[in-house]
Amino acid sequence: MKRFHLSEVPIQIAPLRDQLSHPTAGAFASFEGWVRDHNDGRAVDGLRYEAYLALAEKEGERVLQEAMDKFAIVDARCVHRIGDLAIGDLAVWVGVSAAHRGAAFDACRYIIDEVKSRVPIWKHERYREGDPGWLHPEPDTAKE
Amino acid sequence: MKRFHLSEVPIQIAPLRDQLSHPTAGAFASFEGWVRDHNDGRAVDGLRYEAYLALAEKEGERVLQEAMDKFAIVDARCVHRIGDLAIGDLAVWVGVSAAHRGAAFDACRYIIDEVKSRVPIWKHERYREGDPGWLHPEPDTAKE
Amino acid sequence: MATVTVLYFASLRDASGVASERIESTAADLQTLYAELQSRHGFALPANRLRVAADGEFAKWGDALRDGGEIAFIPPVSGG
Amino acid sequence: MATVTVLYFASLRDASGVASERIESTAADLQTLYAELQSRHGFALPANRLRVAADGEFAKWGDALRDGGEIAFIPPVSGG
Repeated sequence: MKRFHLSEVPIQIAPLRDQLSHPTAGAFASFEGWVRDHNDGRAVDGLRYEAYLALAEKEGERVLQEAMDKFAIVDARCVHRIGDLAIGDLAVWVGVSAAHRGAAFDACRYIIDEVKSRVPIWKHERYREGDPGWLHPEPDTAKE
Repeated sequence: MKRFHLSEVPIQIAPLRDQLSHPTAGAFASFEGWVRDHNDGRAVDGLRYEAYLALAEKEGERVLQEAMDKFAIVDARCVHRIGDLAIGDLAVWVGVSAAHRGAAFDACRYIIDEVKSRVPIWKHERYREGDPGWLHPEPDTAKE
Repeated sequence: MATVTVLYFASLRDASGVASERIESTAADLQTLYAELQSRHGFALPANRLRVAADGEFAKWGDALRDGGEIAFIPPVSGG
Repeated sequence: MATVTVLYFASLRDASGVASERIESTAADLQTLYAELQSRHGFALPANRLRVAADGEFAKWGDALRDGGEIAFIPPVSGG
């Protein structure tokens, strides 16, 4: 079963969430990354995500499997958008169900942290003023 | 503005989530408590939540205000069901938007932890076998 | 002598058989009032596992009874 | 001499002007191949800020080029 997906179309949350429901799951934690109107003090008009598709899907799937192995969770999913996005659009969604909330929160946090630091996806921002550009963060600044 | 609500009818997530969107919010963390089919090793058929309404709404609102004060978040909401619920039903929903994900996760966790430990709401479980009963957890067992 | 309305929730309501009752009491404080009611209704929960509220706000066990006030004993909560 | 297909993403694609190219190289390993391509295309990113992949899996900079293989240099990622 695939738990990580790249999507060229807007992410539909409700069906993803429903895939995680289970009679033994009492806790559900989710994370959403939304496109902000600013970054590093610059006004952002919109952005585009590009991925190395084959490797991104493999590495994303590894992150989800690690979360399943490391935490006492029932199930987890992550979907990341690629293509053009506008301010307020949903860029990434993570959902985790578990018997208890501690594991659900910890696994959700783990998944988004690892996806952001390891999965080959790149963000291209268009600014209100100046040239657009690719974001290639230094390891210690990749905090948001 | 009220950020904490008790609801006698099923919680509608989408409009709550939409209330938290903001152009400066890049991160959204949410938590859901779902009714499980077991508790402490006993099979559960369903449950009922009862609240001391006037005080629960005040104390819930205080928890949300504390989260707004303690963490660098944009906004937050919490809705808790009261009345009869079936297995799989949504018992409580917490949502937090923030510029960055660390604060969103931390505030979301704070809100559900404090709501569960302080807000006067009680759970009455019906078991597959044996008498139903109210849950009055010891402080150090209130972990789920 | 004060007349107060006492609210019961969850297992305290099951034990007392009522959601609320009007009580005349000479109890000097809320702690003493709970002891009287615990004795009358056979509440299993000791006061140190409860919180107490007066007139819709959390109160202290040492607070005096206000004539006409509304008292609630808050068993350990289990929301979420 | 090996012939490989090199994939470029994000700022590396902008700098090279192509999404991929076929390269004949005598480079002993992937590190040396990147040095050659960095010199040709003027890539700003040093190898120590990149990862490298071969045939759809992460690889080591010391790995040799496989004739007919597909190489990708992975700039620092920024998903989420």
